[in-house]
Amino acid sequence: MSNIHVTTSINGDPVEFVCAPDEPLLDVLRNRLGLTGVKEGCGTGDCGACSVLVDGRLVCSCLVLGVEAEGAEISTVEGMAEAETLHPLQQAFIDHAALQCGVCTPGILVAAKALLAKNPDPTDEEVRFWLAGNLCRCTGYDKIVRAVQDAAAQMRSA
Amino acid sequence: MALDSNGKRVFKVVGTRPARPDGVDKVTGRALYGADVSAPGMLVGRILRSPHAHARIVSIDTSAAEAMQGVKAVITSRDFAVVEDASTRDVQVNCMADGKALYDGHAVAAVAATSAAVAKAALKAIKVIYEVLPHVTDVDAAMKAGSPVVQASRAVENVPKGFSENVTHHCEFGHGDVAAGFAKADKIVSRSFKTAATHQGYIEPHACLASMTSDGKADLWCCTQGQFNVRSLCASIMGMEASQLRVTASEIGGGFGGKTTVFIEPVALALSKKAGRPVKVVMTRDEVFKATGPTVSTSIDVKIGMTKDGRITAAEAHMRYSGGAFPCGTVDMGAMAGFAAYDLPAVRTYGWNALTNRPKEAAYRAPGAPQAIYAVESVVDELCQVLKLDPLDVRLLNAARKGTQSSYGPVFDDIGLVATLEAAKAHPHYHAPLGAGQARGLSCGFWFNFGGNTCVSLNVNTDGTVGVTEGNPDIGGSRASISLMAAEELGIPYDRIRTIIADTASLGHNDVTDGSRVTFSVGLATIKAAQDAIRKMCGRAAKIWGIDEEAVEWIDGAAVPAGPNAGKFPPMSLAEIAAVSFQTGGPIAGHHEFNADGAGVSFGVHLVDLEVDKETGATKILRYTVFQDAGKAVHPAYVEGQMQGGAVQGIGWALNEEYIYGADGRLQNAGFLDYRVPVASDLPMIDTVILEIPNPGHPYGVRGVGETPIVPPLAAISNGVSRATGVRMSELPMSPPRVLKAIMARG
Amino acid sequence: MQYAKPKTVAEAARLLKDEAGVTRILAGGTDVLVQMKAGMVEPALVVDIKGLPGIREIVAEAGGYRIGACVAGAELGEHAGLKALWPGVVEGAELIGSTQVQGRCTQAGNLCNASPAADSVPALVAAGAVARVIGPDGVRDVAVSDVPVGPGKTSLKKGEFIASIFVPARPDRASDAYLRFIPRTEMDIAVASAAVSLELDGVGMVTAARVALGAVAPTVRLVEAAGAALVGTRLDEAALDALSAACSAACAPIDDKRGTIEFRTHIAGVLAKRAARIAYTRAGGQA
Amino acid sequence: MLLWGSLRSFADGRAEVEVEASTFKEVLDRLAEAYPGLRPQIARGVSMALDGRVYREAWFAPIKPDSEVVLMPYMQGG
Repeated sequence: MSNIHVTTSINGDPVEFVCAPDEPLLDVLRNRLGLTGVKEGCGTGDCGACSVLVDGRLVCSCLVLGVEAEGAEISTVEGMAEAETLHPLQQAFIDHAALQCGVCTPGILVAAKALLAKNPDPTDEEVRFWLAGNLCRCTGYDKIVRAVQDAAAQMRSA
Repeated sequence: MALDSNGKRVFKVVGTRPARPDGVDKVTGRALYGADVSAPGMLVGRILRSPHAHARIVSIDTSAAEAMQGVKAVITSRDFAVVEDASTRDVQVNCMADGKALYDGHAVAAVAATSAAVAKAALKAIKVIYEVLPHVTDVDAAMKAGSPVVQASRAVENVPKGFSENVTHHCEFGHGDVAAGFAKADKIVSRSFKTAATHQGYIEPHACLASMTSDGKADLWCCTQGQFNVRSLCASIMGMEASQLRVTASEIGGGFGGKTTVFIEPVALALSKKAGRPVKVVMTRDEVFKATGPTVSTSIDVKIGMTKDGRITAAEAHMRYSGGAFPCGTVDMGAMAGFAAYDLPAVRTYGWNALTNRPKEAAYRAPGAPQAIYAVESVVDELCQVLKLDPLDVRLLNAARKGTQSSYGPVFDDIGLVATLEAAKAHPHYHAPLGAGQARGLSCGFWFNFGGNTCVSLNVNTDGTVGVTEGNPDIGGSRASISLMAAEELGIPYDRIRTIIADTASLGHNDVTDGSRVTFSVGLATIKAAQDAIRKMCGRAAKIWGIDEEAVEWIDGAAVPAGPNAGKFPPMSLAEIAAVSFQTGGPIAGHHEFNADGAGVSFGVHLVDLEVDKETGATKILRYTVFQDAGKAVHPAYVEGQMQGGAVQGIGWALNEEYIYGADGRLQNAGFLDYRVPVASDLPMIDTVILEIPNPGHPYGVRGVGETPIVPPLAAISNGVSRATGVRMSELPMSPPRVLKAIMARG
Repeated sequence: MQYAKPKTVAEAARLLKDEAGVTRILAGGTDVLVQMKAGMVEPALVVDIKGLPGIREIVAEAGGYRIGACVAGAELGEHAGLKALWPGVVEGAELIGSTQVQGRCTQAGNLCNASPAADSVPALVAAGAVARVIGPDGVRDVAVSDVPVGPGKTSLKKGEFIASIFVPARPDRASDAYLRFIPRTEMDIAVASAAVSLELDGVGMVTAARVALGAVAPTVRLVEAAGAALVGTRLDEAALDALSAACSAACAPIDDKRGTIEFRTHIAGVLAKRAARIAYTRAGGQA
Repeated sequence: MLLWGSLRSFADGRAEVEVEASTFKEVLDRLAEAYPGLRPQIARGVSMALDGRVYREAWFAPIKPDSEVVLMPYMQGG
């Protein structure tokens, strides 16, 4: 089993890596590229902690092979802030105490960003169903929903 | 210290909601959790686990694995020290089976290899010969004489005769003449309950990086609720001196009690020792479910007598808990907590623990209490239904208060139960109309809260900022609350303080982050350490002013002369004193270490509105309100967070979460797909009402908050479902098939 | 393991045929990667078919639609025309997994995974959908209902894979619906499910009905008696009761961690009733 | 002082016993002398509630003559 060379784009930057053909994108991001903001909670697509965008589409990076990143554009939590300026979702999560342990937070932020790109003015129910694949065990989701709604409102008025 | 018109302390920063110090790291992905660090030359550690619920390990042949290219170490139980202390030995044997595999997923060997692929192949190459033994996973079955014996000769001296050898522990609590009490009752309800084992379900799997060198020194990075406890356990299990092992706690991706002990850390150390290289071990999710510490599973009988006007005359409970394959004292907590909310003339609780072929129990938020209180609160609710009494009025009538002899012995000091019940009664939620097919459930909850060993250093920097060094991993925002208390005491802004969590070499021992102890104990130690630093700063000001140290006091972040006789000097702020500290005697630091007591018990009341789909048995939570006495809420947003998070874990426990074992004794649902924690779309907003009944044991009145909220949801939801369906529910979880079966049996 | 991403169907077919060991098709990967992670399958070759021409497109054809094998669930939900014509087919596909899984999962993959509980399959069966299969011997069309033959087993031969699924044209007053039961509101595998496809006449009388059930038998089951119970009715209570009874009678489920035989049998009838009402309303019937 | 129920069988069945002690440590020592059957449990760990306040380990917690003392199992949380 020889490794495969992959050329891709991550958070807007060109990236090359080699990976095993059966290696999940999650492992590539974490172990080969040092993007440990992408978290592994289950490895089977059941928790959403490893959420990233591939060509704008929200996916679990544990359910994508690294080799599938060839020619793709990938976005992770590490690419959300612009230099010193946090994304409105990131700031809202801090302001609303929408994280406790914080391990689900990167995945939820990436997922919420994808939601607001598609639907800038979601109902609470739409937020909850969109984020149903992102497990959070600390917050009971209440403050997460509020933070997403606050960020959405800010982004609409920006 | 300023007081308001009611004589309560007025706070400047405590009670505000500033941004948490670890917030930016966590929203940008920079925070480092257990699996996020690497070391040069690091190997991948993997663990081989028993596929059997109960089996004698006849032999383990590791030779083929050891011969594989890239395999650097293979270990079994032989690679650990001989441990004398029984409870530590249990932890060791839980980390690596010794002679017998006691549950599905029990570790039997481990490898360290140059890649995950090689490690995986090496596990396959290890040949284990098992002699499969009969198994038992049900607590009631395990207690019966003749049941398969999980471990022989583990019972303590107080276990009555006539049970299986699996029964390791017995306890009894209470006071008063129970028989006479029941004789006075107009109505007695007796009912038996069962609750399934649940898992804390933290999103971060256990992970650690161990590096041990040939001179016997080791460093261990791991996600844990208590690095000092990890050090104690690992040092014993490895036969090391504590000073040779430095443990650093990573950011922790949830614990809830489940990360208070060790599972993989000794294994990683043993692999690193043998391989002579750093070894990282990260559990997969199915390993987390199979081989970490779920809750006890229980079987409980409750009997309560009540007069027709709602006064409880006597109460009794028999509680049978199983903490898995090792002795477990959690039933003590259940038996003590079960009736804690009530002022009872006669009460008795009896508890037993039985061994089963399940993983060793670990703590989960208020360990032992949710199950017991679920059973008690269900029977109280049933009595209210039968006697047509308002369930809140009945609880108020019987509520424990200051001076009540608790069901577990001590007399209560200031407690917030009555205030909490009254707040619930006055709340619009309790009076909101219910739609057709909807019902309302409620329950009280209780937890003891603990203090414990605590050690804090507080360093005043020359630029007027302050570093607080504490030793308890922050699992819910405690660095923010510790900084708030330091700021309050010192009289400086919150953002001048940075609180960090020390490794085991940098600070004295701190107990595990458990028992809702951190904001209380570490906060108290921080306040004392700040006072220590303040004394020193007053001393420096006194020297500068040339007056007696006693003539200086600390007001609003500055040293000032105490009264007109002390002399007339302008106040010297903390920053001003710090700036000249090198010239006035050297660095300024405060310190405090103690074993904290007086944490102050905590009560909560939860209200839930729900509806049950009578054709499918599915329960939908419509509205949920948590009322809890938090003492002084230091950072209210994180107090709310504890209340909301605990409530939702309780909702999951009530409705869907359970360990499901097959007839073969193997765990059927070791993953988030079929171990069903609540998802966002299952829930409404969780409203919170914080009551602040000051804890007399803390200068700011702080009580523990984190555990009580998981207690009431079980019964609140069960009571709601029982009222919605007209059938009294008595088993958790109330999964749709179970509820539908009850509805159909009623006809 | 070898990974290949062929650019033509011929190349894909050849790769699959020539590999002596275990092969797997990679479309969305949401089942295959989980099975690989769990060690349930260790393929010698994975063929990623997402590079094949047209495989990610939905194309109008003969009044219906041809759905490429690599169209993700979320993309189906974003296709207005398909959603209007076959709303039940789309809602079945959209119920597979989380938003994240929706970004990857495919109907064809769901079908080939051959789980009795596959969410997208009952509505396809009720719709009379047809899979286009490509293999070493060329192209053949197979009824979707004939693809799965048992849990984890399909009728596809060595080297064959599904390139597209065709859902046919519909008369004006026709629609469908799919419902499943899960313990939570999301993230679960169906404990039981039902799809109902109806055609009505001008006065709201059911003229044709197909009912398919999931998770109550080794494969998704088309229940002809259940459809027959609705034909010639305006979906009155008696018809719905007959539907429910026919569905429950057709169940041959198992007891497992997700549900009991008793529960699944009961729920199948309940879901069929509810789905029939939705389909009827969507088709323009006045309930 | 009060003993929790399961200790009673090792203290001649009594729920309430009297010992001369001015600290928690003295309570434990006197109890172990008077009722050797309690020693295993004391070794495993006991907590003491003194006038309602729970002490888990504090040997030197002072006990006043009119204090209410309750012996309880050593408790742990999550």
